[in-house]
Amino acid sequence: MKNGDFEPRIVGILCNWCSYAGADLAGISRIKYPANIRIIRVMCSGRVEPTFVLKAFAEGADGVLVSGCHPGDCHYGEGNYKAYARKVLIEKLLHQFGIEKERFKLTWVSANEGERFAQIVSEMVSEIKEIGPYRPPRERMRELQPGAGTPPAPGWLAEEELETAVAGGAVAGE
Amino acid sequence: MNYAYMPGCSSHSSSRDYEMSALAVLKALGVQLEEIKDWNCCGSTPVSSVAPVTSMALSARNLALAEEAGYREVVVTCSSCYSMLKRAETYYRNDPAAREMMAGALKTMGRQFEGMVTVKHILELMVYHLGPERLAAAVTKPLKDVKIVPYYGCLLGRPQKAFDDPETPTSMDEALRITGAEVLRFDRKSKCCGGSVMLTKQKAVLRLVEEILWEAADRGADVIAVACPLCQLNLDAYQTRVNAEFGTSYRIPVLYFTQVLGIAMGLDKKHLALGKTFVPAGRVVNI
Amino acid sequence: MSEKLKLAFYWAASCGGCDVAVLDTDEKLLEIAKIADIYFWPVAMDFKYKDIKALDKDFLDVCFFNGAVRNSEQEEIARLLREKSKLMIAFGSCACFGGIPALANLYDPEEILSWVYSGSFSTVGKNGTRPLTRVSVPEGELTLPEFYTAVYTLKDFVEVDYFLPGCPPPPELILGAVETLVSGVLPPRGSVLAPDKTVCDQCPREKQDKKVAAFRRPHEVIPDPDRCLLEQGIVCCGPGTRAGCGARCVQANMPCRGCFGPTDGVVDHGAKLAAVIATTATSKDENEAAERIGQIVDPAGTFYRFGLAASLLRGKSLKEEN
Amino acid sequence: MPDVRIGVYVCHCGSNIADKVDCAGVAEFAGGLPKVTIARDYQYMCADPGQDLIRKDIKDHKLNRVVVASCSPRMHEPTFRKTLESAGLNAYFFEMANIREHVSWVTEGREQATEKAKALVAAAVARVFYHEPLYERFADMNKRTLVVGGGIAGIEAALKIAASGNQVVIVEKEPSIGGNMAKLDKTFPTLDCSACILTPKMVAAAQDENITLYTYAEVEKVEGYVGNFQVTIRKKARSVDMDKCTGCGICYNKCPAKVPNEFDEGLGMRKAIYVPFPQAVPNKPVIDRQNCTYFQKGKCGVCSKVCPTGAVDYAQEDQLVTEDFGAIIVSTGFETLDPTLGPQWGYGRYDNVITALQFERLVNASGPTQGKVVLKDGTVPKRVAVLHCVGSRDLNFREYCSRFCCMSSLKLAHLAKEKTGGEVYSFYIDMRAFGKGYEEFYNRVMEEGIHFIRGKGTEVIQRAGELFVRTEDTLLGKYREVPVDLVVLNVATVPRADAEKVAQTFGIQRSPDGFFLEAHVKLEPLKTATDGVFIAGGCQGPKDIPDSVSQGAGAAAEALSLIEAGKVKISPVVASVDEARCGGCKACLALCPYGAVDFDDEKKVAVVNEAVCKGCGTCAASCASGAMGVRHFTDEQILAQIGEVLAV
Repeated sequence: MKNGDFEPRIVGILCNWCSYAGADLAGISRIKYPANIRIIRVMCSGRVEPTFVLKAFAEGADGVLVSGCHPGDCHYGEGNYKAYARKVLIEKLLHQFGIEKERFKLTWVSANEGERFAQIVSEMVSEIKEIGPYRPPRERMRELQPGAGTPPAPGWLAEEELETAVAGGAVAGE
Repeated sequence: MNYAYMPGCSSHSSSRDYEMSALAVLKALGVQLEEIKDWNCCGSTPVSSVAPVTSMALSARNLALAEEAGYREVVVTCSSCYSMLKRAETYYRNDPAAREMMAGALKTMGRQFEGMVTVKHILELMVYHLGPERLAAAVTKPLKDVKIVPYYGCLLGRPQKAFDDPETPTSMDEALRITGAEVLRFDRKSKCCGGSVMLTKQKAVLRLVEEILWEAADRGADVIAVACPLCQLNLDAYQTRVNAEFGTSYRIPVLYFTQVLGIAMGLDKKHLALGKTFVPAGRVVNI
Repeated sequence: MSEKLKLAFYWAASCGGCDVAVLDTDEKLLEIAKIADIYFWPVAMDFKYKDIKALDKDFLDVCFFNGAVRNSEQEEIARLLREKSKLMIAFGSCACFGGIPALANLYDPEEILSWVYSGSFSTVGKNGTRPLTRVSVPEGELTLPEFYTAVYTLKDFVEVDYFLPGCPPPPELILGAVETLVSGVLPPRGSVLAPDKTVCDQCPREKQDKKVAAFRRPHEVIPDPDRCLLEQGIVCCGPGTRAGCGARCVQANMPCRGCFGPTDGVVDHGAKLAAVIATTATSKDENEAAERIGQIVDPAGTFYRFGLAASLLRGKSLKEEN
Repeated sequence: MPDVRIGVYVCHCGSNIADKVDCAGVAEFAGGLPKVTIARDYQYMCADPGQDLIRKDIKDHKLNRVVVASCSPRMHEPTFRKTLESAGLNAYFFEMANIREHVSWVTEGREQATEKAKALVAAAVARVFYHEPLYERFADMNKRTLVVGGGIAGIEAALKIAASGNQVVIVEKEPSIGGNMAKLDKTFPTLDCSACILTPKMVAAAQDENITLYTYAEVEKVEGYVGNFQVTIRKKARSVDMDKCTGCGICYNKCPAKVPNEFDEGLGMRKAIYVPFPQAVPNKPVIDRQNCTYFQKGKCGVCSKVCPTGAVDYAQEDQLVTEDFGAIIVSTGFETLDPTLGPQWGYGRYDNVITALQFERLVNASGPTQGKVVLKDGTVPKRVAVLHCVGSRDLNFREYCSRFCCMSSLKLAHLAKEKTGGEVYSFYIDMRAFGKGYEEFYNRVMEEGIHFIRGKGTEVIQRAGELFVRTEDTLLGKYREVPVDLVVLNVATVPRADAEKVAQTFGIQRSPDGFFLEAHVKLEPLKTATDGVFIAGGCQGPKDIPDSVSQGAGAAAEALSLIEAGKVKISPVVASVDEARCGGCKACLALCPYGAVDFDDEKKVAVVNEAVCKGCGTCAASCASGAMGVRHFTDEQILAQIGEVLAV
């Protein structure tokens, strides 16, 4: 295997009811899997936006795993179907951004599939080890000084600026 | 319509009659089978249990040859070939480790397989692809007052479930019904005939054969129709020995379903090789 | 304000439409001329960089900078004008978010150069000659600006006081901005000089539940002029794009292209658009959902048409360098 | 924003975490993170001294955010929220890093585990920075309970709740309550008559003034939330006016149409107008319109003519009623595996191969043969085989053990012996006699002269009119063919065919075997993923009568503990709209599975009904303007978390 020393960093975004509970069950059952995944909890896979996935890659994640309840089992009825539709579009976008398909996955893991969760993580880790690290495009931004280069919306303003901007209220043109 | 054809070892020896009748029937239906050039053993019986991987590699070579020749489908008549080739196809598609192994073995032969070829049994081809209407249209001399039991044997749906139900298959029933014959219920249609251990555990096998013959006789069958060379041999050639062992007097002709179809389609009997069975086909042939 | 406003306009990586937009203020331009003096406007008048360099720091009141930054000259002038101006306005979508030129970030600089200087059908010399940033000739050394590895927004290099988006910014907003500046009552620094609502707010079309069974491109259908375009399966960026344009495109039966960028608080315009568009195509049948979304041609070019340089990823990673 | 002061607490969980994670190292690392005022590690954070530590630090160090790195938030988040509250801090200024289930228990190396723990702590710190105070609200709790399924578990649940003085409605889709237990003849291990112990409970349920029975009815739709469910129930047309009918039985005596009786598992016949069994509750008939001559051909009308009270009403239609409930107990029971799926078992092929439930009906005095065990030809079998594990513990069918069939097979063997006096063979893989009095029962049956053959009955064949059971006798190490006259298949217990639909209606998840999934396999066996919806009995997995009764009573306790509290907490984790930003595109309206998003036509903006919203955030994820957000799961919070989780 190439990239032998490379330890990928994977962000896992898991729904509270099925997949997060499934990951908990993997723990309760003491099933070992690679430590490369860092799990973030949302209430439903329907909460997962493309923004989250792109944010993770922009911050240098080597992979993103989104996981929800099996179709038909969503705690909220249909959130996972929305996640699936977004997943298809995210895949297309990532392809255009040159990000390999192995780096982004949407899976269904139920609350009692601890073993399956561990297996999914293990497989994803080994697949990503095969293709190597992801170098986010910010590395190409050679001309930028450190600290520069953030998108122009108050989201990227410094905290204080954000407050004044919000407190300022009205803007021209209204 | 052309398909690649993998005859397997028995088609050119003990089951010439199967191959001849199959080719004749397909030809009449407008389908041409083209023998894979330089095909090899499918990797059946002894190898498959001792060295399953090697036997899969043998199958994979046949698939690779068909693929190289531009075919997408390989048709087989022998159930054992079918089971072996299907296994290689299935594993190649679904099991990365097996795929790697097969690819490695093929590489040493300077070949490769992309997994583009699908294996089809001739029964599957006729019933599910050509379709009953097409078969029915070709029947010119419907069989009258003939009772048939379909015997599928064990390998068509095993070990992996394929085109028909492993326990209660129905495809041959359907094909035979088109001939006008009365297709009887047959509970032992997918029981093992013992073919693969005939030489080593003959006593056990005779019991298995006897049970199949018993039900066929009990139901009043005139013919047992089969889709596998080994089944045909076992049920046909050992009837005398069964009779000697169990004090019975079975005498039921065992024909390939392709032969039965051929008769109903009014094909030339010499192309159907009807004279090769131990128990003569008798009445069915002479209608 | 007793003295006249001292203005500068600059044109970096852009099509020039923003400069034309200034002229689109028509007779109002004369009013601007009454209250303002233009010190620098390369597209209209002949100025030299050395004239600007000679000015005092903060001499200019306002600089309207249009275009993205793609080469060293553009960066240099951006820095120069920042130094000489009290207020720097990112003028137009390219300066604000990179605009159309930033779609080049989906390619390597090398890919772009080889296409332009040898690959493209319109390239005349087939020997692949490339311009160099420095070349010695008998008369001395000639230089060209350095081609950067990526397209940047103005804010990537200098502090920007206000953003005035639009491709190009509509005359009403330009005049509104000038009036605001003249009034002296300034909004908080960093503000976008357009409403914090979306295009849908200004769009007169009838809107209902959004469930899209099939996506169509604008040339494939004649849309009902009264119904929401997205509901008719046309990918419209209105739901996630800042208002201020007066819904110009949708009123001409064309979908919103997203030129005003996102509303406040949205981190990645394209990603938010992708979210809403994909969700409208939800189906319980996975294949059906995939088929519907498969009908969206070039999602990156559609959702990041104007905002790629200001997005989270900002483009494609460079190919592995040797 | 006031100065943010974060306290971080890294829990050892005894050795559960500390064995794999350098807790002190993680605390030290956390101490260096921005805005962290204090970071500590401690033995057991959830114990009182651990919580006291947090409370004290909140006071002494003026903390206004707290991060605890310990177990899963699904475990102790409520605990620590209470800790914050008791120290005067809003409960939502709390965040948990899961370094036990997601780190120490699943990671091999200490170094990797420590690094992962640091990343999760950093992410939690980044997230908690953006937390906002949120306030829980309370809604009134409707005190009525709905019990879905009137088998023994549901009846027990209803009786218990009714006894407390609260109202219960039982919805049963069959014409009578009673469920599977009503079909049984005797019950193991005591061999008391099933009807004798069940009927009094059925009657008690019918007579209890706090219980309303809707038989021949099904739940169509469930809306609302815990404490305030709105349930739409379809009361199927019985074609008999329940108020007028006296249950005299003249109608079904006179009815000319005969149909195989489902209650007798198809062995006997019933009429088109019928009560399913003599002890049915309510004991009033129903017309099976599919098989009724009047409904199919427009002629007949005998039942109407003979009814002395004019109760037969052909014009009756299905009725939809919507009622409010505070809690729901789902006890929809189980089915048995279709034995024709395994043709090797001979069911459907051979006349004298029957299922266990069919045998129960045969031996039952009110069954089709009045309790006589006979073959198809009416003769009494001399040899009976009882096959255990038919489709259970079989990878080709059901992997799981059906739990009660060893005992029920023993009972059937006993009854066969008693009723026929012939030879009885029991084919078993191994004997699972796990319950109170069960092993003793096994011993008793063994002494009755039953032949126990330790081998799965793999195939039933017929030859020359005689049945044979094939097995590998694993005690003799021999293949055997046992000739018998009657084969009883104790087929696997399976989820009901409509389990998927029921699960979706009530928001219940299912385990891979298809049965309903409990909230926790050990500690929450009766709760489900949906608050206020409980499960009891065979719908959760194979269960015998004592287990089903216990679960019914347990579910009643769960429902009562909710109802008696009187109030239900409404989570503040709900969606909210920034009206100033919303462009009114209406994309969010259709997304909400609860219809919680409405449109304000005047302001032209979306509005959220917080009482109905459950906080899934699907709307927020689809709002391109960023106007729709979901509290406690804001973009800012999640993006901060994503950013920091990668920073380590």
